[in-house]
Amino acid sequence: MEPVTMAKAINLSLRDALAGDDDVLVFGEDVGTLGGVFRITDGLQKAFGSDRVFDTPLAESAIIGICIGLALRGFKPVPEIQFDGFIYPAFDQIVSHVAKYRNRTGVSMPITIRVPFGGRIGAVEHHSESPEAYFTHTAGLKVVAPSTPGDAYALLQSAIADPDPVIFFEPKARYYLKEEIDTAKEVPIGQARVARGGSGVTVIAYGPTVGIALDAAKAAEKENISLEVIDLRSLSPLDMPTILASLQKTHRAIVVHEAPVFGGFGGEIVARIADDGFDLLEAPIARIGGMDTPYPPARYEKLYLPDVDRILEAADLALAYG
Amino acid sequence: MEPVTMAKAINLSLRDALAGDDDVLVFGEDVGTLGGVFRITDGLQKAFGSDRVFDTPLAESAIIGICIGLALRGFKPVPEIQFDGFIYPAFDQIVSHVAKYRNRTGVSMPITIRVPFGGRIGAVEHHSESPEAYFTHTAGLKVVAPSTPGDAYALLQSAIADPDPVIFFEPKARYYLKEEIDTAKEVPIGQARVARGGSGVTVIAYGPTVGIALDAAKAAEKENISLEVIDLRSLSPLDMPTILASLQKTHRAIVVHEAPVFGGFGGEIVARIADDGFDLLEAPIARIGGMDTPYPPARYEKLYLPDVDRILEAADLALAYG
Amino acid sequence: MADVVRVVAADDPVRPLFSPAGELTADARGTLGLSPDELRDLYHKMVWIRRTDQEALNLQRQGELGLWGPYQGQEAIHVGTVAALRPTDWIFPSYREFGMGMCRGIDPAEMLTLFRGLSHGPWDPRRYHFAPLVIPVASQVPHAVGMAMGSRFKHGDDVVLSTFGDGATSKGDWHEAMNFAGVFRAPVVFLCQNNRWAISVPLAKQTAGSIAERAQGYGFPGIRIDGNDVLAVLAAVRAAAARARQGDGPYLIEAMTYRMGPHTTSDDPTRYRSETDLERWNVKDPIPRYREWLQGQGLIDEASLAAINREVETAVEATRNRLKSAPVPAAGEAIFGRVYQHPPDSFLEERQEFESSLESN
Amino acid sequence: MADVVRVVAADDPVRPLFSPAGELTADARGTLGLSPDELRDLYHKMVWIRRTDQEALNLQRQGELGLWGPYQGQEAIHVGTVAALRPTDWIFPSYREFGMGMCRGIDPAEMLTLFRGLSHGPWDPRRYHFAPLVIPVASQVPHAVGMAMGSRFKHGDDVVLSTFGDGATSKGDWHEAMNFAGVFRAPVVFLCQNNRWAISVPLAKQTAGSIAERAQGYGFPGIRIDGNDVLAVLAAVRAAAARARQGDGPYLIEAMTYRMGPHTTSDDPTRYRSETDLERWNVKDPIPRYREWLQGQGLIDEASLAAINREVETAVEATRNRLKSAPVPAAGEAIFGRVYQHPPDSFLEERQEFESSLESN
Ligand SMILES: Cc1ncc(C[n+]2csc(CCOP(=O)(O)OP(=O)(O)O)c2C)c(N)n1
Ligand SMILES: Cc1ncc(C[n+]2csc(CCOP(=O)(O)OP(=O)(O)O)c2C)c(N)n1
Ligand SMILES: [Mg+2]
Ligand SMILES: [Mg+2]
Repeated sequence: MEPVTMAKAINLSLRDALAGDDDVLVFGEDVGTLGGVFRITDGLQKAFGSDRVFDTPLAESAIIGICIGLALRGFKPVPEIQFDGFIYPAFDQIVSHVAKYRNRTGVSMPITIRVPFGGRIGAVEHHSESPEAYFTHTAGLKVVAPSTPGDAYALLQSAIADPDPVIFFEPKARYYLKEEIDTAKEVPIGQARVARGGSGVTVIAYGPTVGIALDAAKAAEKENISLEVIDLRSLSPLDMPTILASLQKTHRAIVVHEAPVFGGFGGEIVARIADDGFDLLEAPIARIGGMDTPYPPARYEKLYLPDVDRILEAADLALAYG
Repeated sequence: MEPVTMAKAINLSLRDALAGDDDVLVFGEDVGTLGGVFRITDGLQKAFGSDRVFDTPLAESAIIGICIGLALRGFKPVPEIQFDGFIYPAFDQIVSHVAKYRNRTGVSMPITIRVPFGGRIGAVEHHSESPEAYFTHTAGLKVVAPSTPGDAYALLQSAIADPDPVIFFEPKARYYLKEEIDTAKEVPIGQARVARGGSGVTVIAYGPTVGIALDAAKAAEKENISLEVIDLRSLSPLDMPTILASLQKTHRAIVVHEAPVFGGFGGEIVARIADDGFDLLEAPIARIGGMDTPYPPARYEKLYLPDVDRILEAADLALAYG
Repeated sequence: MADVVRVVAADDPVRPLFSPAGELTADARGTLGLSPDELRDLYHKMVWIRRTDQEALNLQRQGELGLWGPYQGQEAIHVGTVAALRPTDWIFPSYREFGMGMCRGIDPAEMLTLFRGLSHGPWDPRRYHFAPLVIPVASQVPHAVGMAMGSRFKHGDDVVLSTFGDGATSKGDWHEAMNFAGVFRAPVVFLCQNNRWAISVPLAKQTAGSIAERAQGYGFPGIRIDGNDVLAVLAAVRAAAARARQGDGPYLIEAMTYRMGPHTTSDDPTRYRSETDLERWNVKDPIPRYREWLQGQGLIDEASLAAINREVETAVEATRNRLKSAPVPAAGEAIFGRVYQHPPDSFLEERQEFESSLESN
Repeated sequence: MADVVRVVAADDPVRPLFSPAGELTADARGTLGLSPDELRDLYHKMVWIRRTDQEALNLQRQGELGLWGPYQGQEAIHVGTVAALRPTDWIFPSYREFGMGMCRGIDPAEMLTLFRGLSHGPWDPRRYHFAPLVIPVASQVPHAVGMAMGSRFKHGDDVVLSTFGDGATSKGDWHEAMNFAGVFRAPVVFLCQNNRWAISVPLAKQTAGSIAERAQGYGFPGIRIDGNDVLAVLAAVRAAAARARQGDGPYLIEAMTYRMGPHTTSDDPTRYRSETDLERWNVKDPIPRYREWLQGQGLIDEASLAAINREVETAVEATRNRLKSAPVPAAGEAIFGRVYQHPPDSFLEERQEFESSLESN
């Protein structure tokens, strides 16, 4: 297969899901005629008709709210939230219903909420948010974030097939990166991958920061520093065995995400390592993330976001520690 | 002064704030004529009139949304969200506006959002939530949670006087505990207190779990185990100096909150200690919290929530570690 | 600029049944086509659900329930609505529609486990086509619309009933759902139980406008009717449901009624409303009113009334007994059992740990 | 049951100014009382904001702006609205009301820093009584209502204008705000700029109902007007504002217009709409239309038109130069500077660290 972008891989995955199961529905703002503001749903309405792929009025709470009724009816809704910053109006429906409806009724909620997330696209306010921690802390949800076209394809297949609700975060800055993909490969929810083997320091990343971590690993190599990069893929559940296996080798870790550090998902990762891996640790775990401020104007985002230098510095500190 | 309940202390604090500053407004569902479902605003409408203390229609997003316009006009809005579980519909207004409006415009937003929170009151669904982690991770907000009548009085004074937005979590299970209070005492935002001195293990708690932690400390004493209990009071900002000072003595810590552990605020506390206090730590830090499930039916809440036994067990483990 | 979808009278099979004041016309009452048994059954059900309501109140006072939200005064709506629908038509209730659930055949003792703190909603909604009681106000309205959209997509011939209070109409979710319903021409009947209070907030402080008239703004008709007349409710819901079933889209019924009891057992209405208001509504109490009508029509006699009362007493006693003897589910199952269909390993470990800690205590 | 607050004609000073089709009547046009200079100024402003819009589009293409959302076609609303209000009346815009901000006296070069990625909203809203451009659709509407409630509480004689698109009317926040405004009789004028598109979603898929008619459901009047006639907009907003100012509460104006350009520079409208639609609206372009009217009235001649064009060109060039030479704020200040008025110590430390890391690089 030709190399495809992540955008295309997600499009293919939606297409295959729609083709494979009549109960899959794709909807949201501008996903029909336009094919989505990122063209992720391009051509789907034409292929599957407007009862399967449709535009909705501009109302995120209802976009998620209708999923409950559709799921009760046997559908597998795959709504799109247009941008990370516009998921907040749907927060009540997600937290009070999507996450809790099965617990309340015993009826499964096979809902996959797609959300382009993260920054580095030079956008105006509310278009570069990293809200994943709000959802990882919400029991009843599963939360995933691929970093490559192949994983995006496969993980979306897993998410749609999963009988439980999944928040599917798409790193929009990586939409146009290309890769050959194997649509037969399976990526179950809950499995991290070692994106690059190494022995000095473990760098734990997901979604948009995986690329940065890999760049850092390449740069470090030149200085004879070996970084192992773990791409979590799945945030909740979190694949602790893969993380701890890496720590067995490196005894040092760095966590990297775009969201502000304070109260971010990195805290959970560190707290788990510091518990399950207490005796393994030979240095404090640095968390590298956005500043503890609202996302800045575009001109400043490169300074705000994690970058190779900050990872390298943290790696140096970790290795020098003790 | 007679001992007063926390409910009464908050009522007095609102009363004094309303009396001291004409720009303070108190509003929300049922806060006027009824005086609030917990009677926290009892008598305030009578005393200050219905332009200062008023009932609103049933709409949490608007209750918070109007605060922005009121603050731009020079008011200091003190809205009430009736229960923890009903703050989610206002999430967008809080995250996208209350937290970010000053950053956007330079105009301060002296808004204090009061939220009764936590469980152990035998309630039906959505009335026992602990949503604090959603707000501690939101840059631009300050988040506090008192555990005693005196602190509730003083911290609310600080919150209302603060020119920045504050989420004020009230541990509703402790509303009716009594204490003598000193209305002259100041409790600045950002200062934890040592609720009980000790030397063996530091127990870090806030709001509803402070009482449990103190009970555990009393029980531990009988077994010659000394627990130091820190009542955070302020979650964001977090008073790391007080925490680290305690760790200097104990080298061991336990974090206790009612919210589910996964992705909870405890993760932030642990991650900070494991970083700033890496060399102090002699045992993993246990996090004790709600299960990683939606809040259960009332009959099961005691089993779901942190209790004295779980704290004692964790203390034993921490002391035995190594 | 003339592209407003106008709802014309021909589209509205409900309005002709009612006087401008929202009373079912004598003509319409005559053409309901209900048998005497069916008419008596409506009465029987209202008495049954009221008696169960009172019993629940008692059980709460005795500490057998943690909370109770009485629906006294709203029985005509509960009973009339269910009678107007097919059993396969979905109902999406708010939290006060216990009586509707009973009329749908759910065991009240089972439903009461919710108020006993044993469950969040024990029945399978798909079995009764009755969604769970939902507490966050208005949040269930989009669920109903989703179900109705699904019905259309599946070419089903069922319709959906979405019910909510006057307070709920102030919420954003209510609006978004109404608008979706209009756009997707979803087969849904919206039923506002306007009982004039949202806890302590009276209707006049809830909105300055008219709830029924809002429908127009979403492209479908609405009407305000007497919600204390079981036949009026039945007639309105039936006609609106038939319209939806034949593909003509949503309808909004605002049924005027009164919350005769407190908001819940935690509430003290003396703090915010006067007895005189209540007395005014006592006169309109749906149960004596309907009884008198049945009697006037010669459809019910003292003997049948007594028989109904006896049957209801027996049923209520049986409910109480079933409730009290209901098993308490094991904690591990109650807390962890239904969260995920595919629980992650870490979740299963947490459950395991929890369960062994229980055993060790 | 007859407790609906009916808005009667006497309450509505706007409707008599308009034909049923929403056109300003000739009579009403005659009584606006604007001087020839004022009438010419409306034209001047429309030309100025359109030329600035075009310039911004160019600047975006040249990479000087990250994004631009053109308002071409909506100038009559931008200019007419501001002209109808007092400078102390607050305006709460959505993101497309750049032209309104210009009319309020905010330097367009300063406003453009937002689209240049240098700020989230650089001006002090209190100085211009012009709230920041707000991106989450409809979320600004409750802010406007809060300000209007505040005006009432402070016995101010100012009113608030809240503007939003057709898409915004589908949002829960819009509804909650409208209902609050009705209940609190807040002095606010709601102005829907119905430009028939929400990105790619046409009006017919946004709602099946009428936006203007929704006002009734909140207890105040609404009207649909021709939004491509600057005098119609001015007349409607002025009359509605006067009504609000005298304490009669909110009003909803639905101004029909058309988004002639793409949604933003990221959008490609050829994917979802046809040229013919656009051509139909070209005919109603507010600028030539008003110019022809002015010419017909003998209020403007070729010389003044040329003078206006010259002035506008000069202004736009100056704007471009100011924008390009605008200083780039220091990163520490841009990222941390305005988050808190009382920043916590830990926050100041983080800023400090950030700033020293910049220096060390
Ligand atoms: C979103 C939300 N906010 C607040 C509450 C608390 N609350 C429970 S019922 C109620 C009033 C509801 O009034 P209405 O919709 O008229 O229904 P009724 O109780 O009269 O049946 C309130 C404020 C809630 N359950 N959900
Ligand atoms: C809450 C929210 N959801 C989605 C978006 C993305 N978005 C930006 S503008 C827009 C359409 C808005 O349409 P309308 O309200 O008619 O205003 P117009 O753009 O026509 O001026 C959408 C969907 C947003 N900004 N906010
Ligand atoms: Mg009510
Ligand atoms: Mg529009």
